[in-house]
Order: sequence, then structure tokens, then C-alpha cells
Amino acid sequence: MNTLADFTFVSGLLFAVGIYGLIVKRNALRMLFAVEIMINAANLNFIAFDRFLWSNLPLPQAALGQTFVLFSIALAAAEAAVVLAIIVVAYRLHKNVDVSELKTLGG
Amino acid sequence: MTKQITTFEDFIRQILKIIFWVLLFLPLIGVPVYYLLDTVFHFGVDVFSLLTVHPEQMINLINIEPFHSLFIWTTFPGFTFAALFVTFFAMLWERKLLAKIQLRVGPQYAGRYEGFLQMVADLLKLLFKELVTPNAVDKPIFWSVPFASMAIAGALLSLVPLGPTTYLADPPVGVIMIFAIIGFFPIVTLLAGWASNSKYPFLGGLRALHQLVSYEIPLVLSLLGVVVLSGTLDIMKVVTAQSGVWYILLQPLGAIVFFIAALAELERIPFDLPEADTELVSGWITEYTGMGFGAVFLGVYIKLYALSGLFATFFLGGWLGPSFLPPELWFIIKTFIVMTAMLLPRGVMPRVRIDILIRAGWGRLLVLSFANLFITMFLVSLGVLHIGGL
Amino acid sequence: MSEAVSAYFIWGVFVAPFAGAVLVPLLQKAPKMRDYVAVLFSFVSAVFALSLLVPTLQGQTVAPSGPTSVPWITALGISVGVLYDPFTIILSNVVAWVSFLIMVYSLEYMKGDSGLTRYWFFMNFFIGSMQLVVLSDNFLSMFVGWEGVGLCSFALIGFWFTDEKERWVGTVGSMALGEAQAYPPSHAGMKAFVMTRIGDVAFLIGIILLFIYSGTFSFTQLAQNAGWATRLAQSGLLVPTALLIFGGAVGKSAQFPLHEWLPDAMAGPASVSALIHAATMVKAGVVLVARVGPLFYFALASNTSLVQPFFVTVAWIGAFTAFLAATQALVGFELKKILAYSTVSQIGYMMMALGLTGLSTDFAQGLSAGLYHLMSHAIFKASLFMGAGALIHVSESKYVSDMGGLRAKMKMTFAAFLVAAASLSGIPPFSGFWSKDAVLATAWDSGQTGLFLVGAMTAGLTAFYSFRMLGIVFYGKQSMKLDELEKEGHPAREVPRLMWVPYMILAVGTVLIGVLSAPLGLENGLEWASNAYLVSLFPRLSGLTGTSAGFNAVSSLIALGFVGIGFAIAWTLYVAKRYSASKLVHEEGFIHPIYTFLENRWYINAVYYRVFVDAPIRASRWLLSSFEIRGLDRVNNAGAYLGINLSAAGNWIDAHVIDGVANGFSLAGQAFSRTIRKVQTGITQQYIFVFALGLALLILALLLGAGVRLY
Amino acid sequence: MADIVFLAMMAVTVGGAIVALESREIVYGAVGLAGSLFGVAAFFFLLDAPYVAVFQITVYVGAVAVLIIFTVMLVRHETWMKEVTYSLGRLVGILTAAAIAVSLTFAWAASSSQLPSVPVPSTVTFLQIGQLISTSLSPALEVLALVLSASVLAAITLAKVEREED
Repeated sequence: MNTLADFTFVSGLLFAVGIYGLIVKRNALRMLFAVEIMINAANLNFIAFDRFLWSNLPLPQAALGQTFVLFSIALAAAEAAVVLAIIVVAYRLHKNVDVSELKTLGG
Repeated sequence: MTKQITTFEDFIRQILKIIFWVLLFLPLIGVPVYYLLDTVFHFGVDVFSLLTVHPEQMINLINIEPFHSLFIWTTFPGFTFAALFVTFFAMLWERKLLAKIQLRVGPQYAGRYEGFLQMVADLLKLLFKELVTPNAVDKPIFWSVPFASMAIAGALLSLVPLGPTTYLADPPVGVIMIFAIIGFFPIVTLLAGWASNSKYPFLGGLRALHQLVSYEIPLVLSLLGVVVLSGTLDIMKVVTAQSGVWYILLQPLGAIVFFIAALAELERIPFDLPEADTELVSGWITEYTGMGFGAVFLGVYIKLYALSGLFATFFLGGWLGPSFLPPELWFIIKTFIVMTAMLLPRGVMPRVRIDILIRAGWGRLLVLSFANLFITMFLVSLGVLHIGGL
Repeated sequence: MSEAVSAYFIWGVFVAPFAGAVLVPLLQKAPKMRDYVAVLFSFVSAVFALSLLVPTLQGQTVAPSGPTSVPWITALGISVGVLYDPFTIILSNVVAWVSFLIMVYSLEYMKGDSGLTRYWFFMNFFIGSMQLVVLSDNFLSMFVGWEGVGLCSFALIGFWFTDEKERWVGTVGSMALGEAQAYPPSHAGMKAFVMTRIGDVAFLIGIILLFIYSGTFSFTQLAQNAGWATRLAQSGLLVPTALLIFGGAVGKSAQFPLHEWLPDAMAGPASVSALIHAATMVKAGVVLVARVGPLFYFALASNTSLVQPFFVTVAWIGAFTAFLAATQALVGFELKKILAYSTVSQIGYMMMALGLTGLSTDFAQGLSAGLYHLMSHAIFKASLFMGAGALIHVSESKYVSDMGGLRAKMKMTFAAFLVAAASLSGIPPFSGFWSKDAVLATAWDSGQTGLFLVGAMTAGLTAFYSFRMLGIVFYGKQSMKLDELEKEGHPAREVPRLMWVPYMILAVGTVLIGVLSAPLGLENGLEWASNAYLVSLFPRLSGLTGTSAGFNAVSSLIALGFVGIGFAIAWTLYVAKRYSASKLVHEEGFIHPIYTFLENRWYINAVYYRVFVDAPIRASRWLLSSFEIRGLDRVNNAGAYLGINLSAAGNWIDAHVIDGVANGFSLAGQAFSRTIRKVQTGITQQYIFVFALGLALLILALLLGAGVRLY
Repeated sequence: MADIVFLAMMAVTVGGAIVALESREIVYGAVGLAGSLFGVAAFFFLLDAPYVAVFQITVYVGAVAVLIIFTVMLVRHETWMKEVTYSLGRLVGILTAAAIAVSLTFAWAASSSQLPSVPVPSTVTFLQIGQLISTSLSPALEVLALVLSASVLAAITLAKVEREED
């Protein structure tokens, strides 16, 4: 049987990969990938802890973890939509998606 | 074929090679043989569960009950059945039917009667054709598309119950699972268009993306009325909830929306813009040849069968019917009728323009499906209709 | 006995207009469809209301099947729900059907206006909000409806926001105390909004106080756990709280001292005025008092005299407002403004009746009198306003002096107007007579002679101004304006059927109610409804069996005497035209100053403008001129001179001493910032790097701190 | 000890994530990301949360992945090819990620004795989730709806402004 530690291990790995991507990559889209990976790592943690610790509690707590992840997924989708729109606009304005080259936004 | 063994290294290499192939093929051949024998001798050892340590968790994923009937199920309601019998029959039926509608003859020569072996001939032709890989394509993605197309269509198919006991998967969230699987199709078409690295496939892929994304949402929403009425997301329970009245009577609007959206999802005439042969040669499947083309096409027809089956399941009571015929047969009859209805427009309708298509999707079907949902909810809350059957 | 009605019907009463309001903008592309949909939804609401009325009329209480309450703010235990009892249901029906007729009327009246989407949206929203006020079962959702009504009134009064000159309300150029007495529609809308808002703030404070002491907004819960009243009474806040809540009613129902917005609210279309006056907005205050009164009265089971001041205030404010507005109506020259004054006056009657509830022995008597008057007023006043709209439509002028002699040309309108005006002035056997009589009889029975006399006198004034208006508009010679119109090829003729049918229906209704009132025992029925309302709130009152005051010969004779006097004077002056009224007014004598005083609205409006509008403006101007320019600027200038001289002196020091130090500092600062600036690169990667390192270190530190060994 | 299914899913998830970040062709990255997110959905299945899992597939694979691939196609191919990764930066990234992983490993090792290894019996169904969302979490749902519509509006506005400038 898989233990809670197994799931947290996977989640930690995903998080580390996401951190790596955010540090190394300068491409806006790759950074979006990294952020999505990190969000998913967090979601996985939510579900795992909910399943192992809370799911025998009375109803509000038992379903909270899953509910929270549902909200988180929806928010992540909204975030992705906005980020992608920004990337497209930035590309049209600067012909570039490299964040280190898009410094004009910083003033 | 084999090289002469001269040195010891060659000998070892040869042995390792043999061991490798044996290890590779043993599960593929040995396990089915084991299960075949198991039905006769009852060994009492479940090898499958030895290979995977905790299968009971996967039971939640796909409700496969005892393992020894896996074979029957995959063949009868599942992929093989759909691919070999239904698809072939549907293609032939389509060609003959359309020919009759348009006062033509249709396939005539292959097979003795009315060219009924035409599809076998086509299959043979496709099998023996050369598989051309264009130079500029992105090979991995390009060649994964046919398989993905078939696999996703098969996944959709696995959710369609053929009878009260004949089904592949019955997840508790089946209806949403349909949405999830349908969501894969745009990616496949888009990737096919992109990987072909050619003008027409790319245009076709983009068109397909617009069309599929636009019509996915009404397709999803039109089913919500059914979900509200049956009070479950379990497809089997949706069917049993229709034992009183078929939902096409309670949900006419939803059925119409589902039907039209399914036509668009299938890229069938009048919504065949992604593969409009007069404009885009063959759309996103232009660059595929031989059996690659055949596989994509097979996927498309399996999808047709699956969506027809879903229509029959959600609106026509699935396998329900008078008991003088087995439920599986009822299901197939209904599916066949729906499929014929989906084929018919090809004979009589022109292709729509892209802007009309998009506007119809977002402006009409979406509104209609919302209206359907709200009317249903209103009627349910008024007590005219009841959750969980009539 | 109870009749099961689906609770959704009750919800439907106010949800349907809201749904209509939402649909209207969507149908903007199809104007015809939009108009009919808007009317249809008000009709749906009315039908829902009727489905509740039918069992009520059969003497049954409505027992809804289905949810009457759904959770809203769960954290505070607040839910939104409907309260249903015969009283509410009758109210809701009056609102629904009168509104529906007004909507039908608007179909023709507003035809061709460019802002119709806006119009239908707000009309439907208006009706929905009003029904929410009537039907909601707690103060908070009632407040939501209340504010919805306020918003819609703002939007509809200022409907013609482009402020063309002919849309202005009041006579341009007339002044009182140096304040202009004419306002553009947008100004009138703003005035209504701001003025009612004053009351609303009081209302909100009141219900929050109530919530603090009781922990609930729900009417039924407030009625059942009456401990809050004792606590409020102990801290001396009982009457203040009630009065604060009453403040909302004062604002919305245009009672003294917040009555000034209503006469100017005439700037909107006539149908809007009809809706505001007859069916919705101003009745909201009455509904509120009918809700609050019993709560405060019966919450203190033992000692009802504690809340006596509240009822005295309500009754006297009502009576005074009735008198005040009636006097102003005597001299009005704008048709709709006369009607507006009369509305204020009649609402005053209702308030008086509601105030009398707590002053008499039978609580339900005043309640039913108020309800009766509300009902009959809604009917005849809607009829009058729609008729006025038709008249204004025909004569293309809002002044009564521009009409005249229209009796023969607009027969239907004349008939409806005559009946409604007679009803308004309390002439038997029209409904207004019976309802006014009920109010006055209540006053008489409870021994409030002062209130009774004011009411009776006001009845005389009412008769006077009603027939004055009627005489000027329909009798006498045709005015110059109408002659001119005739020459231009627009002779005065009857309005289209879609317009006169609605107000004809209402006029017939007022006759029917009046004639059938006694045989049907209408007053007893209303008394029963009021009793049922009280019992539904306070089950302990279930033994309540008061009967209506019935026909009180003495009080009604006195009132009829006053009415007769008023009627006779008006007849002599304006219908028979024995004397010239204008001569009487403009001659020097004792009447002229009174006339001016009344025409200038007792100078209340002007004083308000002086105090609340002009004074702040003047104060800020004064602050600008004397404080800012003379005071602050001089200080500034002086400072500047000083600064210039000082800096000239400082210049030398600066150049020689400070620069050295400053340059030293700045060099150091530059060096420092050059170093530190590198941290703030704006490069995400570096931030993430630092964040990740910090995170790792933090985890390790926490682990170490918790005493975990890492090896 | 983790079983084969678990290990395979882990490989898909983490491998997909690595492919998403390290593939030379960004379309492969997008596909890898979709695979990784699909793997996470499989974990959700394994954790008895089928509803969330299907939701994850619907949203991420059905919507986000399509959007990403679409964006990739809108941006010219050469732009992605300019992508350079400095070896020093990569080293730093790997070290940092390793630091995170190591510290998380320590945390998990330190607390593993107190964590339950066997899941408690789960009774949560999607019906209950729906009830929870529509009752006590309804304010959150409304705020979420607002955020979603705001972001959709924002995305549309961004695209629209661009079209006007063209």
C-alpha cells in the first residue's frame, strides 16, 4: 500500500522540478510550465493529506481538501489564460518571449 | 539471417538476445494462455495480481470485475468489435446509403452482392500501401497521432455500456469522464496539423481546434439536463433512470443540441471544415498515407460509433427495451438508427462557412443548452419533473 | 383551514420581474419583443400574486409547500425568505396588478422613446424590488429591495436625463427666498436619491441596532423571541430604534420633514410617476411601518405604553404631512405636481392610521384602515396619474392652465378622472370615501380628537384641490395652447385605447370597491387579514377577534361636512366659475400672502436648499476666498519671501560648506545604492532562486528547531 | 514499498515535468506538461478522488494544454529556437532544486513516523463536494466565478487591443 510519504515524495519532486524550471528558464512559456507544475505539486499534497488524515472526519472537513483543489485548478486555468494572452501580446509587441529581454515593463 | 557464431562473445550476445525476446513476449503470450487454461483447470493463482501489486486501487479506476472475462469484454462491446464490425459496416452503409440518396450506385464490384466486401478491399489496399513519411514532418508526434486518435476514440468507447452486464467501465463520474476524454481530440488534431509541417494540415488543424473547442462546451452543457434529471453522473444509472420515459421526450432541446454538437465534434458534413476536401485537400490528415491514414480514419469512425452510442444511451434509453430481444441488440439497433441519422446530412447538406459555424456554436447552441439546463432545473424545482426518474 | 400553494409561486411574485429585467437588455435587438416580454413578466408576477390571493379571499390561510427560506449569509445565520399572510398577500396583489396595468399603459405612452431598454429594465426591477420589500421575511433582504426601489426611482425620475427645457419640473424663473424652484429631471432624480438616502441611513442604523440586540433580522424570529425588546427598553433605545427605522419610511414615503423630493419626482414619465405614487416606492414606507409597528408594540407583552411615543410620532407626522401637502396642492399649477402633493397627503393618512394602531385599543383596526386606504389610493391614484399622462400627452403641456374644456373631447379620460378624483376627495360611494372614513373612524374611536380634526380638515382641502384641478382641466374654455395646437392640425382627441383602458379599468375598480364595500364586508375582511397577520407573527394573540370600526356616522358626517365645504368652494370657483379665482388670489388681501406661502411650498424647500445645498457651497467658497486666498496664501507668500532671502544667505553657505558634506554623502549613498541595487534586478529567476534557498533553509531551520537530527 | 503502478505513474509525472522544461522543441514540452498533469490526475484517482481527477483532466488537458499549444503556434518558430540555457544557470538551478528536495526529504523523514501510512476509509462523494461548494463555500464559489470572468475578460481585452493596433 502506498503511504502518505510516497505521495509527498512525488509532490516534493514535482515542486523541486518546478523550482528548477523557474530558476533556469527565461522563456515565458517555460516559466508558465514550471508554475503549473508547482501548483500541481501543491494540489497533490492537498489531496494526499486530505485522503490520509481527514477523510473520515464529518463532512465539511472530509471534502475540504478535494474542494480546495477544485478551486485551485479553476484558478490555475484562469491564470494560464491570462498569462498566455500576455505572452501573445508581448510577442506581438517585442517579437520576443524571453523575459530577460522584456525588461521595458520594469520601467 | 543469423550470423555465424565464431566467438564466445557472439555466443553470449546471442543468448542474451534470446532471453530478451522471451522476456518480452512471455507476458504477451503467456498471460493470455494462462488465463485461457485457467478457465478450464482453475489454477487458483492470479498471475495478473502478482504482476501489479495493488490492483484493487485500479478497480476504482475502471470497474473491471473478475479478470477472466476481460477477453470477452474487450472483444465484444469494446474496441475490436467497434473497429472490425461496426466501423466496417458503418463505412459501407454510409457509402451505399449516400449513393442511394444521390441516385448513384455506390461500391459494386468487391464481393458478390452490392459490393459488400468493398471495405475489406479498401483495408487491404491501405495495408499494402507504402507508408510515406514526409521530410519536414516532426516524426514522433506525426506518427503518434494515428495511435492517439484510435486510443482516445477507444477510451470514449469504453464508457458506453452495451447492456446491463456488458460494459467495460462504469466509473462513478462517467459523464464528466466523457467530457475529459472529448477534451483530448482538439490536441490530437492540432498536433497533427502542426507536426505535418505543411500548409493544408496546419490550416485544417487550426480550424479543427476552433470547431472542436466551440462545440465541446454545448456538448457538455446539453448533457447537464440529463444529469439533473437522473441525479447521477454514473452512465449505467442514467440508463436505468430512463426505464420510465426516454430522455429525448423530456429533454428534446438537449438532444437536439447534443446531436448537432456531436456532428460538429465528428467533423462531419455540414461541419467538415477541418477536412474540407475542396479547399484543404484533406485537412489535418492530408499528409498521412497508407495504414497511418487508415488508423486515423478508423479512430474517426470509432468516435462516430461511440458518440452515436452515447446519444442512444443518454436520450434513447440505451439498452432498455422489450425483453424479446437481448438488451445488447436493443442498444445496437438504437445506435445504428442514430448513426444513420448522423450520416444522412452528408448526402444532402452543403458545408457551412467558418464564421457561421463559430457563431452557431457560441451564439445559438450554447444559449440553447443553457436554456435547456435552466428549464430543466426550473421544472425540477417546481416539482413537475423529479430527480432520479420520472 | 389552509390551502397548499407551491412556495415557488410566492418566490415567483418577485423573481419574475427581476427575470424580466434581466431579459430586457438581452432583447435589445428586437424592440417589439422586448416591450412585450417586459409587460409579460409583470403579468406573470401578477398572476403569481393572484394565485395566492384566491385562497385568501376564500378565507383560508396560505400554507406553501416548498422552501420559504434559503440560506444567504450562513456565517450570520441570515437567510432570505418570504413571509406570507393575508395582509402581505393583499398588499402584494395591489402592487402587482396596478403595476401590470401601468406597464400596459406604458406600452403606448412610451412608444418611440429612445431609452426604452433602460425604461423597461428599471420598471421591471422596480416592481421586483417592491415585491421583495413586501414579501421578504427579514429586515436585511427587505433593505435590499428597499435600496433597489431607491435606485430605480433615481434612474426613472431622471429618465430624461438630457434635461430638455420642457421636461423641467417647476416653473422656470420662479424663485423663493432667492432659490430657483425649477429643476431638470436629472436634478430631480438626484434630489430624490439623496433625500431618501437620509432616511435609509437611519433605517440601516435602526436595523443594525436591532440586530445587535436581537441577533436576527427575521420578522418571525423577532416576534417569537421578544427578549430583545426588554433589553432595548432597559438601555433606553427602544423608541429611538423604532424611530430610526421609521426614518426610512419617512424618507421613502415622503413624510415631513423629508417630503420635498416627491413633488419634484414628477420629472419622469407619467407612467413612472404612477408607479412611484400608486404602486411601489412611496408605499414601501407604509409597508415598513406596518411591519415594524406590531413588532415593537407586541414585543413588550406587558407594557405597551413604553412604545407609545413612537406611535404618537408616527400618527402626528402622518397627520401633519397630510395637512401640509394638501395645502400645497391647493395652489399647484402643474397637473402632476398637484397629484404628487395629494399623494404625500394621502400617504400621510396611511401613516396616521398606522400610528393610531398603537394608540387605540384594537391594534388591527388601524392596520386594516391603513391597508384599506393604501389599496384604494393605489387604485385611484394610478388611474389619476395615467389620466394625467394622457392629458399631458394630448395638450403637450404639464400646466393645468394649458388645458381646459377637455370634457367633451376626451370622454373616457374625463369619466375616469372624474370617478378617481371623486374617490380621492372622499365622496361617497367611491372607495376613497370608505377608506378615508375607516382612517378617520379609527382616530375618532381612539379618542384622538386632534388627529381626527386635522384629518377631517385635510379631507375638505382634498375635495377642494381635486375639483379645482378637475374644473380647470375639463371645464371652462379651451386654453390658448389647445387652440394653437388645433391650428397646427393636432386637435385634442381621445388617446389610443391601449392608454385609456388601463386607467378606465382602475376607475371602474374604484367604483366597484366603493359600491360593493359594504355588501361584501370588505372592511371586515381586511380586519380579518390584519388579525391574521398579527397572529401569524404572534401566535399568542390567536384570540384576537376585533371587528372593524364599521361605518361611524358621527365621524363620517363631520368629515363629509368638510368635504362638502371644500367641494362647494371648488365648484363655485372653478366649475361654475361664479368668481374669478385668479382675481381672488392676486388681489391684495389676506389670501395673497397665503397663496404665495403655499405656492412656495411653505418655504421648506427653499430653506432646505439654503441650509443643505447653498450653505455648504457658500462655506466652501468662503473658505476658498477668505481662508485659502487671504489667510493661507499670505502665509505662503510671507514664507516665500522669507525663504528667498534666507536662501540667498544660505546660498553662500551652501556653495562653500554644505556641498562638500553633501557631495560626500551623495557619493557614499551612490556607492551604497549601486551595491544594493543589484539585489533588485527585476529578473524573476534570481528572486525565485533566493526564495527557494530561503525556503530550503527555513525548512531545515524549523526541523533543527524542532530538535530533529539530520543524520 | 511502492508498487509498479505507482512507480510508473511517478515516472510519467516527474518525467513529463522534466520533458516540459527541458525538451528542445517547445511543443514536446507542452505535450510533456500535459502528460505530467495527466499523471497527477492518475494520482488523484489513486487517492480516491475521481471527481477531482476528471476535473483536472478536463481543465488541464482539455483546456490549458490546448491553449498552450495554440500559443506556441501563434509565436514564430525561430523565437523558440533562440532559447539558450547557460550552463552556470543550469547548475545553480539544479543545486537549488536539490536543496529544496533534500530539505523536503529531511522534513518528510523526520515526520514519517508520525504520519499515517494507511489511508483512513473515505466516504466522500462528488455529491458531498457539490453540497459543500454550494452551501458553506458558496461565497468562495462566487468570488471564483468573478475571478474567472475577470480573467477571461482580461484575456479577450488583451487580444482585442492588439487587433486594433494591427
